Amino acid sequence: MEYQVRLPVFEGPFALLFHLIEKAEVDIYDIPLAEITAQYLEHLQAMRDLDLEVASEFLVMAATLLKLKSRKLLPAVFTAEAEEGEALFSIESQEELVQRLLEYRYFRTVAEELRKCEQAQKRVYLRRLGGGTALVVNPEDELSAAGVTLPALLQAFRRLLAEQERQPQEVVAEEISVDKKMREIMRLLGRKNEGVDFLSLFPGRVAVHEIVATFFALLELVRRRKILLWQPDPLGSLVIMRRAKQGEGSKWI
Amino acid sequence: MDLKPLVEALLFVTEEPLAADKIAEIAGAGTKEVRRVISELQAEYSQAGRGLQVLEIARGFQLATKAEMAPVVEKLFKGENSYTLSQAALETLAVIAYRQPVTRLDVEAIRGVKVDGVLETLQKRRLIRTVGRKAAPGRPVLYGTTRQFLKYFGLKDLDELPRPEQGKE
Amino acid sequence: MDLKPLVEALLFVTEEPLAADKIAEIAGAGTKEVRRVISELQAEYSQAGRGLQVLEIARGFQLATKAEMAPVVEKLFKGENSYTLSQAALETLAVIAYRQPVTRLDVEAIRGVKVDGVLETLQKRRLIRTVGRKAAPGRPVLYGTTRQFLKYFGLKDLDELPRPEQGKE
Repeated sequence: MEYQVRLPVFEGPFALLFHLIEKAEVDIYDIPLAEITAQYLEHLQAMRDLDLEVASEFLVMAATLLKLKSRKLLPAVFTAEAEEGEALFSIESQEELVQRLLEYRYFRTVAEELRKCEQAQKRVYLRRLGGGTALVVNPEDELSAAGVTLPALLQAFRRLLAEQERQPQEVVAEEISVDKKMREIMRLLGRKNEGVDFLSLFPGRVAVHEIVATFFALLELVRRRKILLWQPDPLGSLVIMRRAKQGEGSKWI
Repeated sequence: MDLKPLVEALLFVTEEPLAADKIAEIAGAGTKEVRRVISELQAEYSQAGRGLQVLEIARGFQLATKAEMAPVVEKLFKGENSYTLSQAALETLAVIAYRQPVTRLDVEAIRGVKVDGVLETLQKRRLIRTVGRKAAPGRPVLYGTTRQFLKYFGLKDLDELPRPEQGKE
Repeated sequence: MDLKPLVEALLFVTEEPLAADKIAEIAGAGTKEVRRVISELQAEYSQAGRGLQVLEIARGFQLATKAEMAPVVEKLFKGENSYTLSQAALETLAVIAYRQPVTRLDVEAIRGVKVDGVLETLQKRRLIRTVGRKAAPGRPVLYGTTRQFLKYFGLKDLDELPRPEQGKE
Protein backbone atom coordinates (compact mmCIF):
# COMPACT_ATOMS: atom_id res chain seq x y z
CA MET A 1 0.00 0.00 0.00
CA GLU A 2 1.34 3.34 -0.97
CA TYR A 3 0.68 6.63 0.67
CA GLN A 4 0.84 9.87 -1.19
CA VAL A 5 2.17 12.17 1.43
CA ARG A 6 2.25 15.84 0.64
CA LEU A 7 4.05 18.17 2.91
CA PRO A 8 3.47 21.86 2.65
CA VAL A 9 6.62 23.69 1.59
CA PHE A 10 7.79 26.43 3.91
CA GLU A 11 9.93 29.34 2.90
CA GLY A 12 11.90 29.09 6.11
CA PRO A 13 11.82 28.12 9.79
CA PHE A 14 9.72 31.15 10.76
CA ALA A 15 7.14 30.22 8.18
CA LEU A 16 6.95 26.67 9.51
CA LEU A 17 6.76 27.87 13.08
CA PHE A 18 3.96 30.22 12.17
CA HIS A 19 2.06 27.47 10.52
CA LEU A 20 2.32 25.32 13.65
CA ILE A 21 1.24 28.16 15.95
CA GLU A 22 -1.76 28.92 13.77
CA LYS A 23 -2.67 25.25 13.59
CA ALA A 24 -2.49 24.94 17.36
CA GLU A 25 -4.69 28.01 17.68
CA VAL A 26 -2.61 29.48 20.43
CA ASP A 27 -1.76 33.06 21.22
CA ILE A 28 1.54 34.10 19.76
CA TYR A 29 2.46 35.82 23.04
CA ASP A 30 1.89 32.63 24.94
CA ILE A 31 3.34 29.82 22.88
CA PRO A 32 3.35 26.38 24.50
CA LEU A 33 7.01 25.90 23.74
CA ALA A 34 7.23 22.19 24.52
CA GLU A 35 4.28 21.32 22.30
CA ILE A 36 5.35 23.51 19.39
CA THR A 37 8.92 22.28 19.59
CA ALA A 38 7.72 18.69 19.42
CA GLN A 39 5.59 19.42 16.39
CA TYR A 40 8.41 21.30 14.76
CA LEU A 41 10.75 18.32 15.19
CA GLU A 42 8.05 15.98 13.89
CA HIS A 43 7.79 18.01 10.77
CA LEU A 44 11.53 17.87 10.19
CA GLN A 45 11.38 14.11 10.71
CA ALA A 46 8.58 13.86 8.15
CA MET A 47 10.70 15.78 5.68
CA ARG A 48 13.56 13.37 6.24
CA ASP A 49 11.28 10.38 5.82
CA LEU A 50 10.34 11.74 2.43
CA ASP A 51 13.98 12.21 1.57
CA LEU A 52 13.46 15.94 1.38
CA GLU A 53 16.51 17.99 2.04
CA VAL A 54 16.22 19.79 5.32
CA ALA A 55 17.91 23.15 4.95
CA SER A 56 20.32 24.13 7.68
CA GLU A 57 18.14 27.06 8.70
CA PHE A 58 15.48 24.63 9.88
CA LEU A 59 18.02 22.80 12.00
CA VAL A 60 19.28 26.02 13.54
CA MET A 61 15.71 26.83 14.54
CA ALA A 62 15.25 23.34 15.99
CA ALA A 63 18.34 23.84 18.12
CA THR A 64 17.09 27.25 19.19
CA LEU A 65 13.70 25.86 20.22
CA LEU A 66 15.32 23.07 22.22
CA LYS A 67 17.59 25.59 23.89
CA LEU A 68 14.70 27.84 24.86
CA LYS A 69 12.72 24.91 26.13
CA SER A 70 15.53 23.64 28.31
CA ARG A 71 16.18 27.14 29.61
CA LYS A 72 12.62 27.28 30.75
CA LEU A 73 13.18 24.12 32.72
CA LEU A 74 16.51 25.17 34.11
CA PRO A 75 16.56 28.95 33.89
CA ALA A 76 19.27 29.60 36.44
CA VAL A 77 21.82 27.32 34.87
CA PHE A 78 21.69 28.50 31.27
CA THR A 79 20.90 32.18 31.20
CA ALA A 80 24.44 33.45 31.18
CA GLU A 81 25.85 30.98 28.73
CA ALA A 82 27.24 32.38 25.51
CA GLU A 83 26.05 30.68 22.40
CA GLU A 84 28.16 29.54 19.53
CA GLY A 85 27.70 31.93 16.62
CA GLU A 86 24.51 31.06 14.82
CA ALA A 87 24.85 32.86 11.59
CA LEU A 88 21.22 33.48 10.81
CA PHE A 89 19.71 34.35 14.09
CA SER A 90 20.47 34.12 17.74
CA ILE A 91 17.39 34.04 19.89
CA GLU A 92 18.00 34.09 23.60
CA SER A 93 14.52 34.07 25.08
CA GLN A 94 10.96 33.26 24.31
CA GLU A 95 10.16 36.99 24.31
CA GLU A 96 12.77 37.46 21.68
CA LEU A 97 11.36 34.59 19.67
CA VAL A 98 7.94 36.23 19.81
CA GLN A 99 9.39 39.53 18.63
CA ARG A 100 11.09 37.82 15.72
CA LEU A 101 7.93 35.98 14.79
CA LEU A 102 5.92 39.19 14.87
CA GLU A 103 8.48 40.92 12.74
CA TYR A 104 8.46 38.07 10.29
CA ARG A 105 4.66 38.10 10.23
CA TYR A 106 4.68 41.80 9.49
CA PHE A 107 6.82 41.32 6.42
CA ARG A 108 4.80 38.37 5.30
CA THR A 109 1.66 40.51 5.42
CA VAL A 110 3.43 43.26 3.57
CA ALA A 111 4.59 40.77 0.95
CA GLU A 112 0.97 39.77 0.44
CA GLU A 113 0.08 43.40 -0.12
CA LEU A 114 2.91 43.73 -2.61
CA ARG A 115 1.63 40.61 -4.35
CA LYS A 116 -1.70 42.39 -4.83
CA CYS A 117 0.09 45.40 -6.29
CA GLU A 118 2.06 43.12 -8.58
CA GLN A 119 -1.07 41.39 -9.82
CA ALA A 120 -2.85 44.69 -10.41
CA GLN A 121 0.11 46.12 -12.29
CA LYS A 122 0.36 42.98 -14.43
CA ARG A 123 -2.95 43.98 -15.93
CA VAL A 124 -1.69 47.36 -17.05
CA TYR A 125 0.23 47.45 -20.30
CA LEU A 126 2.60 50.11 -21.49
CA ARG A 127 3.39 50.77 -25.08
CA ARG A 128 5.88 48.36 -26.61
CA LEU A 129 8.76 50.05 -28.27
CA GLY A 130 10.31 47.06 -29.96
CA GLY A 131 14.04 47.10 -30.36
CA GLY A 132 14.39 49.37 -33.31
CA THR A 133 13.46 52.90 -33.95
CA ALA A 134 9.77 53.03 -33.50
CA LEU A 135 8.42 55.07 -36.29
CA VAL A 136 6.09 57.07 -34.17
CA VAL A 137 8.56 57.79 -31.47
CA ASN A 138 11.49 59.60 -32.87
CA PRO A 139 11.92 62.87 -34.64
CA GLU A 140 12.43 61.07 -37.91
CA ASP A 141 8.84 60.27 -37.61
CA GLU A 142 7.86 63.52 -39.00
CA LEU A 143 8.39 61.84 -42.31
CA SER A 144 6.28 58.86 -41.43
CA ALA A 145 3.77 60.89 -39.53
CA ALA A 146 3.68 62.85 -42.72
CA GLY A 147 2.27 59.61 -44.02
CA VAL A 148 -0.83 61.65 -44.47
CA THR A 149 0.78 63.49 -47.34
CA LEU A 150 3.27 60.88 -48.42
CA PRO A 151 0.66 58.70 -50.10
CA ALA A 152 -0.32 61.78 -52.02
CA LEU A 153 3.26 62.30 -52.99
CA LEU A 154 3.47 58.70 -54.08
CA GLN A 155 0.30 58.93 -56.02
CA ALA A 156 1.56 61.92 -57.88
CA PHE A 157 4.73 60.04 -58.50
CA ARG A 158 2.84 57.07 -59.85
CA ARG A 159 0.87 59.24 -62.21
CA LEU A 160 4.12 60.61 -63.45
CA LEU A 161 5.46 57.15 -64.06
CA ALA A 162 2.35 56.16 -65.94
CA GLU A 163 3.02 59.13 -68.13
CA GLN A 164 6.55 57.98 -68.65
CA GLU A 165 5.50 54.50 -69.53
CA ARG A 166 3.47 55.63 -72.46
CA GLN A 167 6.59 56.96 -74.02
CA PRO A 168 9.29 54.51 -75.00
CA GLN A 169 12.51 55.25 -73.30
CA GLU A 170 16.03 54.11 -73.22
CA VAL A 171 17.44 53.26 -69.89
CA VAL A 172 20.90 54.39 -69.17
CA ALA A 173 22.47 52.59 -66.25
CA GLU A 174 23.97 55.69 -64.77
CA GLU A 175 24.66 56.02 -61.10
CA ILE A 176 21.82 57.41 -59.08
CA SER A 177 22.96 60.49 -57.31
CA VAL A 178 20.44 61.51 -54.72
CA ASP A 179 22.93 63.99 -53.40
CA LYS A 180 23.11 65.79 -56.69
CA LYS A 181 19.31 65.84 -56.93
CA MET A 182 19.00 67.27 -53.46
CA ARG A 183 21.35 70.11 -54.37
CA GLU A 184 19.38 70.72 -57.54
CA ILE A 185 16.10 70.88 -55.69
CA MET A 186 17.45 73.24 -53.05
CA ARG A 187 18.93 75.46 -55.75
CA LEU A 188 15.59 75.56 -57.49
CA LEU A 189 13.74 76.42 -54.29
CA GLY A 190 16.28 78.98 -53.25
CA ARG A 191 15.01 81.50 -55.71
CA LYS A 192 11.31 81.00 -55.08
CA ASN A 193 9.52 81.93 -51.93
CA GLU A 194 6.17 80.62 -52.95
CA GLY A 195 7.38 77.11 -53.71
CA VAL A 196 7.67 74.89 -56.71
CA ASP A 197 5.19 72.54 -58.28
CA PHE A 198 6.06 68.93 -57.62
CA LEU A 199 5.62 67.93 -61.22
CA SER A 200 8.05 70.55 -62.43
CA LEU A 201 10.82 68.47 -60.89
CA PHE A 202 10.11 65.79 -63.43
CA PRO A 203 10.63 67.20 -66.89
CA GLY A 204 9.41 65.39 -69.97
CA ARG A 205 11.64 62.46 -70.68
CA VAL A 206 13.90 61.28 -67.95
CA ALA A 207 15.12 57.84 -67.06
CA VAL A 208 13.42 55.96 -64.28
CA HIS A 209 16.66 56.04 -62.37
CA GLU A 210 16.58 59.78 -62.32
CA ILE A 211 12.97 59.86 -61.20
CA VAL A 212 13.85 57.50 -58.39
CA ALA A 213 16.78 59.69 -57.41
CA THR A 214 14.58 62.78 -57.40
CA PHE A 215 11.98 60.97 -55.39
CA PHE A 216 14.46 59.83 -52.77
CA ALA A 217 16.05 63.25 -52.73
CA LEU A 218 12.65 64.68 -51.82
CA LEU A 219 12.17 62.11 -49.08
CA GLU A 220 15.57 62.87 -47.70
CA LEU A 221 14.99 66.63 -47.78
CA VAL A 222 11.72 66.18 -45.90
CA ARG A 223 13.56 64.00 -43.42
CA ARG A 224 16.28 66.58 -42.96
CA ARG A 225 13.56 69.16 -42.51
CA LYS A 226 14.87 71.23 -45.36
CA ILE A 227 11.67 71.30 -47.34
CA LEU A 228 7.94 71.07 -46.90
CA LEU A 229 5.44 69.33 -49.08
CA TRP A 230 2.13 71.00 -49.28
CA GLN A 231 -1.00 69.88 -50.99
CA PRO A 232 -3.34 72.88 -51.32
CA ASP A 233 -6.24 70.77 -52.59
CA PRO A 234 -6.96 67.21 -51.52
CA LEU A 235 -6.49 65.86 -55.02
CA GLY A 236 -4.45 68.67 -56.44
CA SER A 237 -0.77 68.71 -57.17
CA LEU A 238 1.89 69.01 -54.53
CA VAL A 239 3.88 72.11 -53.86
CA ILE A 240 7.43 71.95 -52.55
CA MET A 241 8.64 74.75 -50.35
CA ARG A 242 11.84 75.57 -48.59
CA ARG A 243 11.17 74.97 -44.93
CA ALA A 244 10.82 77.94 -42.65
CA LYS A 245 12.84 78.15 -39.48
CA GLN A 246 11.95 75.98 -36.49
CA GLY A 247 8.40 76.27 -35.29
CA GLU A 248 6.81 77.57 -38.41
CA GLY A 249 5.68 75.35 -41.15
CA SER A 250 5.06 72.08 -39.39
CA LYS A 251 1.39 72.75 -39.84
CA TRP A 252 1.81 71.73 -43.43
CA ILE A 253 2.96 68.23 -42.81
CA MET B 1 -17.16 44.40 -23.37
CA ASP B 2 -17.47 47.42 -25.60
CA LEU B 3 -15.28 47.03 -28.69
CA LYS B 4 -13.90 50.56 -28.99
CA PRO B 5 -11.82 50.66 -25.81
CA LEU B 6 -10.40 47.25 -26.68
CA VAL B 7 -9.34 48.39 -30.13
CA GLU B 8 -7.88 51.57 -28.67
CA ALA B 9 -5.86 49.55 -26.16
CA LEU B 10 -4.55 47.23 -28.90
CA LEU B 11 -3.59 50.10 -31.21
CA PHE B 12 -1.74 51.59 -28.27
CA VAL B 13 0.29 48.63 -27.04
CA THR B 14 1.23 47.09 -30.35
CA GLU B 15 4.80 47.26 -31.53
CA GLU B 16 3.83 46.65 -35.14
CA PRO B 17 0.92 48.01 -37.13
CA LEU B 18 -2.06 45.72 -36.55
CA ALA B 19 -4.26 44.60 -39.44
CA ALA B 20 -7.99 44.98 -38.95
CA ASP B 21 -8.62 41.23 -39.22
CA LYS B 22 -5.92 40.52 -36.67
CA ILE B 23 -7.59 42.96 -34.27
CA ALA B 24 -10.92 41.31 -34.99
CA GLU B 25 -9.46 37.91 -34.19
CA ILE B 26 -7.92 39.06 -30.91
CA ALA B 27 -10.93 41.06 -29.78
CA GLY B 28 -13.37 38.38 -30.87
CA ALA B 29 -15.32 40.67 -33.17
CA GLY B 30 -16.09 41.02 -36.86
CA THR B 31 -13.54 42.66 -39.16
CA LYS B 32 -16.18 44.97 -40.50
CA GLU B 33 -17.13 46.12 -37.05
CA VAL B 34 -13.47 46.61 -36.17
CA ARG B 35 -13.03 48.79 -39.26
CA ARG B 36 -16.01 50.87 -38.22
CA VAL B 37 -14.59 51.35 -34.74
CA ILE B 38 -11.19 52.29 -36.16
CA SER B 39 -12.88 54.94 -38.30
CA GLU B 40 -14.60 56.27 -35.20
CA LEU B 41 -11.33 56.41 -33.33
CA GLN B 42 -9.67 58.10 -36.29
CA ALA B 43 -12.36 60.75 -36.29
CA GLU B 44 -12.09 61.27 -32.53
CA TYR B 45 -8.32 61.53 -32.49
CA SER B 46 -8.27 63.85 -35.48
CA GLN B 47 -9.91 66.55 -33.38
CA ALA B 48 -7.80 69.59 -32.68
CA GLY B 49 -7.39 69.03 -28.95
CA ARG B 50 -5.77 65.61 -29.38
CA GLY B 51 -2.06 64.90 -29.70
CA LEU B 52 -2.35 61.43 -31.18
CA GLN B 53 -3.66 59.91 -34.38
CA VAL B 54 -4.65 56.51 -35.67
CA LEU B 55 -2.11 55.87 -38.39
CA GLU B 56 -2.76 53.46 -41.21
CA ILE B 57 0.58 52.08 -42.16
CA ALA B 58 2.20 48.91 -43.47
CA ARG B 59 -1.20 47.29 -43.99
CA GLY B 60 -2.21 47.91 -40.41
CA PHE B 61 -3.16 50.45 -37.81
CA GLN B 62 -1.27 51.93 -34.91
CA LEU B 63 -1.52 54.89 -32.59
CA ALA B 64 1.06 57.58 -33.24
CA THR B 65 1.70 61.17 -32.36
CA LYS B 66 0.43 63.80 -34.71
CA ALA B 67 3.01 65.38 -36.96
CA GLU B 68 2.51 68.78 -35.34
CA MET B 69 3.81 67.32 -32.08
CA ALA B 70 7.16 66.43 -33.64
CA PRO B 71 9.12 69.48 -32.43
CA VAL B 72 8.16 68.81 -28.81
CA VAL B 73 8.60 65.05 -29.06
CA GLU B 74 12.01 65.68 -30.56
CA LYS B 75 12.97 67.68 -27.50
CA LEU B 76 12.13 64.69 -25.33
CA PHE B 77 14.33 62.36 -27.29
CA LYS B 78 17.01 64.91 -28.19
CA GLY B 79 17.91 62.84 -31.17
CA GLU B 80 19.01 59.84 -29.15
CA ASN B 81 16.59 57.53 -30.91
CA SER B 82 17.00 58.95 -34.30
CA TYR B 83 19.19 58.30 -37.24
CA THR B 84 19.28 59.43 -40.78
CA LEU B 85 20.35 57.25 -43.63
CA SER B 86 23.62 58.09 -45.25
CA GLN B 87 23.62 58.97 -48.88
CA ALA B 88 25.13 55.61 -49.78
CA ALA B 89 22.52 53.78 -47.72
CA LEU B 90 19.68 55.70 -49.28
CA GLU B 91 20.82 55.00 -52.81
CA THR B 92 21.40 51.33 -52.10
CA LEU B 93 18.01 51.11 -50.53
CA ALA B 94 16.42 52.73 -53.57
CA VAL B 95 17.94 50.10 -55.84
CA ILE B 96 16.84 47.24 -53.60
CA ALA B 97 13.35 48.66 -53.16
CA TYR B 98 12.76 48.99 -56.88
CA ARG B 99 14.56 45.93 -58.11
CA GLN B 100 13.97 43.35 -55.40
CA PRO B 101 14.94 40.61 -55.14
CA VAL B 102 18.48 41.60 -56.05
CA THR B 103 21.96 40.33 -55.35
CA ARG B 104 24.78 42.40 -54.01
CA LEU B 105 26.41 42.34 -57.44
CA ASP B 106 23.24 43.71 -59.05
CA VAL B 107 23.31 46.63 -56.64
CA GLU B 108 26.99 47.23 -57.16
CA ALA B 109 26.53 47.17 -60.94
CA ILE B 110 24.00 49.95 -60.70
CA ARG B 111 25.70 52.05 -58.07
CA GLY B 112 29.20 51.47 -59.39
CA VAL B 113 30.65 51.01 -55.94
CA LYS B 114 31.06 48.25 -53.37
CA VAL B 115 28.08 48.01 -51.04
CA ASP B 116 29.04 45.32 -48.50
CA GLY B 117 29.20 47.74 -45.60
CA VAL B 118 26.02 49.51 -46.59
CA LEU B 119 24.12 46.25 -46.91
CA GLU B 120 25.21 45.30 -43.43
CA THR B 121 24.03 48.62 -42.04
CA LEU B 122 20.70 48.35 -43.78
CA GLN B 123 20.24 44.84 -42.45
CA LYS B 124 21.06 45.97 -38.92
CA ARG B 125 18.48 48.70 -39.26
CA ARG B 126 16.10 46.00 -40.44
CA LEU B 127 15.33 47.91 -43.62
CA ILE B 128 16.39 45.03 -45.85
CA ARG B 129 16.66 41.30 -45.37
CA THR B 130 17.84 38.28 -47.27
CA VAL B 131 14.94 36.74 -49.11
CA GLY B 132 16.61 33.72 -50.66
CA ARG B 133 19.36 32.73 -53.05
CA LYS B 134 19.57 33.23 -56.76
CA ALA B 135 19.66 30.13 -58.95
CA ALA B 136 23.00 31.15 -60.43
CA PRO B 137 26.63 30.19 -60.05
CA GLY B 138 27.69 30.67 -56.46
CA ARG B 139 24.04 30.93 -55.45
CA PRO B 140 24.33 34.55 -54.36
CA VAL B 141 22.07 35.90 -51.63
CA LEU B 142 19.02 37.90 -52.71
CA TYR B 143 17.93 41.01 -50.83
CA GLY B 144 14.53 42.59 -50.42
CA THR B 145 12.93 45.23 -48.25
CA THR B 146 11.24 44.63 -44.88
CA ARG B 147 8.13 45.67 -43.05
CA GLN B 148 10.38 48.09 -41.19
CA PHE B 149 11.15 49.68 -44.55
CA LEU B 150 7.47 50.35 -45.08
CA LYS B 151 7.17 51.82 -41.62
CA TYR B 152 10.23 53.97 -42.08
CA PHE B 153 8.84 55.54 -45.21
CA GLY B 154 5.26 55.59 -44.04
CA LEU B 155 4.06 53.26 -46.77
CA LYS B 156 1.07 50.97 -46.46
CA ASP B 157 2.66 48.36 -48.69
CA LEU B 158 5.14 47.94 -51.50
CA ASP B 159 2.46 48.64 -54.06
CA GLU B 160 2.53 52.17 -52.80
CA LEU B 161 6.07 52.46 -53.96
CA PRO B 162 5.74 53.33 -57.62
CA ARG B 163 6.85 50.30 -59.56
CA PRO B 164 7.84 51.13 -63.08
CA GLU B 165 6.72 48.20 -65.20
CA GLN B 166 9.13 49.00 -67.94
CA GLY B 167 12.50 50.52 -67.77
CA LYS B 168 13.81 47.37 -66.22
CA GLU B 169 16.71 45.93 -68.04
CA MET C 1 0.16 75.56 -29.55
CA ASP C 2 -2.45 74.16 -27.22
CA LEU C 3 -0.82 72.43 -24.26
CA LYS C 4 -3.11 69.42 -23.93
CA PRO C 5 -2.28 67.66 -27.20
CA LEU C 6 1.42 68.17 -26.50
CA VAL C 7 1.15 66.61 -23.06
CA GLU C 8 -0.88 63.75 -24.51
CA ALA C 9 1.78 63.13 -27.17
CA LEU C 10 4.56 63.15 -24.57
CA LEU C 11 2.72 60.77 -22.24
CA PHE C 12 2.29 58.51 -25.23
CA VAL C 13 5.82 58.41 -26.60
CA THR C 14 7.73 58.28 -23.35
CA GLU C 15 9.36 55.03 -22.37
CA GLU C 16 9.72 56.11 -18.77
CA PRO C 17 7.19 57.83 -16.53
CA LEU C 18 7.57 61.58 -17.05
CA ALA C 19 7.54 63.96 -14.11
CA ALA C 20 5.24 66.96 -14.43
CA ASP C 21 8.12 69.43 -14.24
CA LYS C 22 9.99 67.57 -16.96
CA ILE C 23 6.90 67.80 -19.18
CA ALA C 24 6.63 71.48 -18.35
CA GLU C 25 10.24 72.03 -19.32
CA ILE C 26 9.87 70.22 -22.64
CA ALA C 27 6.55 71.78 -23.55
CA GLY C 28 7.63 75.21 -22.42
CA ALA C 29 4.80 75.63 -19.95
CA GLY C 30 4.31 76.01 -16.21
CA THR C 31 4.34 72.91 -14.01
CA LYS C 32 1.07 73.94 -12.45
CA GLU C 33 -0.58 74.23 -15.83
CA VAL C 34 0.85 70.87 -16.87
CA ARG C 35 -0.61 69.29 -13.76
CA ARG C 36 -3.98 70.77 -14.59
CA VAL C 37 -3.83 69.42 -18.13
CA ILE C 38 -2.81 65.98 -16.84
CA SER C 39 -5.83 66.01 -14.53
CA GLU C 40 -8.03 66.85 -17.48
CA LEU C 41 -6.55 64.05 -19.54
CA GLN C 42 -6.97 61.67 -16.62
CA ALA C 43 -10.63 62.59 -16.39
CA GLU C 44 -11.14 62.21 -20.14
CA TYR C 45 -9.41 58.85 -20.36
CA SER C 46 -11.21 57.53 -17.31
CA GLN C 47 -14.48 57.58 -19.23
CA ALA C 48 -16.03 54.23 -19.97
CA GLY C 49 -15.54 54.28 -23.74
CA ARG C 50 -11.77 54.64 -23.49
CA GLY C 51 -9.24 51.81 -23.37
CA LEU C 52 -6.33 53.81 -21.96
CA GLN C 53 -5.49 55.62 -18.77
CA VAL C 54 -3.02 58.20 -17.55
CA LEU C 55 -0.98 56.27 -15.03
CA GLU C 56 0.71 58.03 -12.14
CA ILE C 57 3.68 55.85 -11.36
CA ALA C 58 7.26 56.10 -10.11
CA ARG C 59 6.97 59.87 -9.59
CA GLY C 60 5.78 60.43 -13.12
CA PHE C 61 3.01 60.01 -15.64
CA GLN C 62 2.59 57.71 -18.60
CA LEU C 63 -0.17 56.42 -20.83
CA ALA C 64 -1.12 52.77 -20.28
CA THR C 65 -3.99 50.44 -21.00
CA LYS C 66 -6.80 50.11 -18.50
CA ALA C 67 -6.73 46.97 -16.36
CA GLU C 68 -10.03 45.79 -17.86
CA MET C 69 -8.34 45.49 -21.25
CA ALA C 70 -5.83 42.97 -19.89
CA PRO C 71 -7.50 39.78 -21.15
CA VAL C 72 -7.51 41.02 -24.73
CA VAL C 73 -4.08 42.66 -24.63
CA GLU C 74 -2.68 39.43 -23.19
CA LYS C 75 -3.90 37.61 -26.25
CA LEU C 76 -1.79 39.91 -28.40
CA PHE C 77 1.29 39.25 -26.31
CA LYS C 78 0.50 35.61 -25.63
CA GLY C 79 1.07 35.76 -21.90
CA GLU C 80 4.47 37.44 -22.05
CA ASN C 81 3.56 39.37 -18.97
CA SER C 82 2.91 36.26 -16.91
CA TYR C 83 6.17 36.31 -14.96
CA THR C 84 5.57 36.73 -11.25
CA LEU C 85 8.00 36.91 -8.36
CA SER C 86 8.52 33.85 -6.18
CA GLN C 87 7.38 33.99 -2.59
CA ALA C 88 11.02 34.06 -1.43
CA ALA C 89 11.79 36.96 -3.75
CA LEU C 90 8.68 38.83 -2.69
CA GLU C 91 9.37 38.46 1.05
CA THR C 92 12.98 39.51 0.57
CA LEU C 93 11.88 42.47 -1.46
CA ALA C 94 9.36 43.42 1.22
CA VAL C 95 12.06 43.53 3.87
CA ILE C 96 14.35 45.61 1.67
CA ALA C 97 11.57 48.00 0.65
CA TYR C 98 10.43 48.72 4.20
CA ARG C 99 13.80 48.69 5.93
CA GLN C 100 16.08 50.19 3.33
CA PRO C 101 18.96 50.59 3.41
CA VAL C 102 19.62 47.09 4.75
CA THR C 103 22.44 44.57 4.64
CA ARG C 104 22.12 40.97 3.54
CA LEU C 105 22.47 39.84 7.18
CA ASP C 106 19.59 42.10 8.24
CA VAL C 107 17.36 40.46 5.66
CA GLU C 108 18.49 36.97 6.62
CA ALA C 109 17.82 37.64 10.29
CA ILE C 110 14.26 38.66 9.53
CA ARG C 111 13.47 35.95 7.04
CA GLY C 112 15.38 33.24 8.87
CA VAL C 113 16.94 31.95 5.68
CA LYS C 114 19.94 32.63 3.46
CA VAL C 115 19.15 35.12 0.71
CA ASP C 116 22.31 35.29 -1.47
CA GLY C 117 20.64 33.75 -4.52
CA VAL C 118 17.47 35.77 -4.16
CA LEU C 119 19.40 39.05 -3.87
CA GLU C 120 21.23 38.24 -7.06
CA THR C 121 17.98 37.56 -8.89
CA LEU C 122 16.41 40.76 -7.62
CA GLN C 123 19.44 42.74 -8.70
CA LYS C 124 19.38 41.20 -12.14
CA ARG C 125 15.75 42.19 -12.46
CA ARG C 126 16.75 45.70 -11.38
CA LEU C 127 14.28 45.66 -8.49
CA ILE C 128 17.01 46.33 -5.93
CA ARG C 129 20.44 47.92 -6.06
CA THR C 130 23.36 48.51 -3.75
CA VAL C 131 23.10 51.93 -2.21
CA GLY C 132 26.32 52.05 -0.22
CA ARG C 133 28.14 50.30 2.59
CA LYS C 134 27.32 50.18 6.26
CA ALA C 135 29.76 51.78 8.65
CA ALA C 136 30.24 48.51 10.52
CA PRO C 137 32.85 45.73 10.71
CA GLY C 138 33.39 44.27 7.25
CA ARG C 139 31.62 47.28 5.72
CA PRO C 140 28.73 45.18 4.42
CA VAL C 141 26.86 46.30 1.30
CA LEU C 142 23.55 48.09 1.82
CA TYR C 143 20.57 47.40 -0.45
CA GLY C 144 17.65 49.56 -1.47
CA THR C 145 14.86 49.47 -4.02
CA THR C 146 14.96 51.01 -7.49
CA ARG C 147 12.70 53.05 -9.72
CA GLN C 148 11.99 49.78 -11.52
CA PHE C 149 10.62 48.49 -8.22
CA LEU C 150 8.07 51.32 -8.15
CA LYS C 151 7.15 50.65 -11.75
CA TYR C 152 6.85 46.91 -11.21
CA PHE C 153 4.39 47.36 -8.37
CA GLY C 154 2.62 50.36 -9.86
CA LEU C 155 3.56 52.67 -7.00
CA LYS C 156 3.82 56.45 -7.20
CA ASP C 157 6.67 56.53 -4.72
CA LEU C 158 7.90 54.75 -1.60
CA ASP C 159 5.38 56.57 0.58
CA GLU C 160 2.71 54.61 -1.25
CA LEU C 161 3.99 51.27 0.02
CA PRO C 162 1.08 49.41 1.61
CA ARG C 163 1.14 49.81 5.37
CA PRO C 164 -0.69 47.09 7.27
CA GLU C 165 -2.31 48.55 10.38
CA GLN C 166 -1.23 45.84 12.75
CA GLY C 167 1.55 43.34 12.98
CA LYS C 168 4.33 45.80 13.42
CA GLU C 169 6.47 45.12 16.42
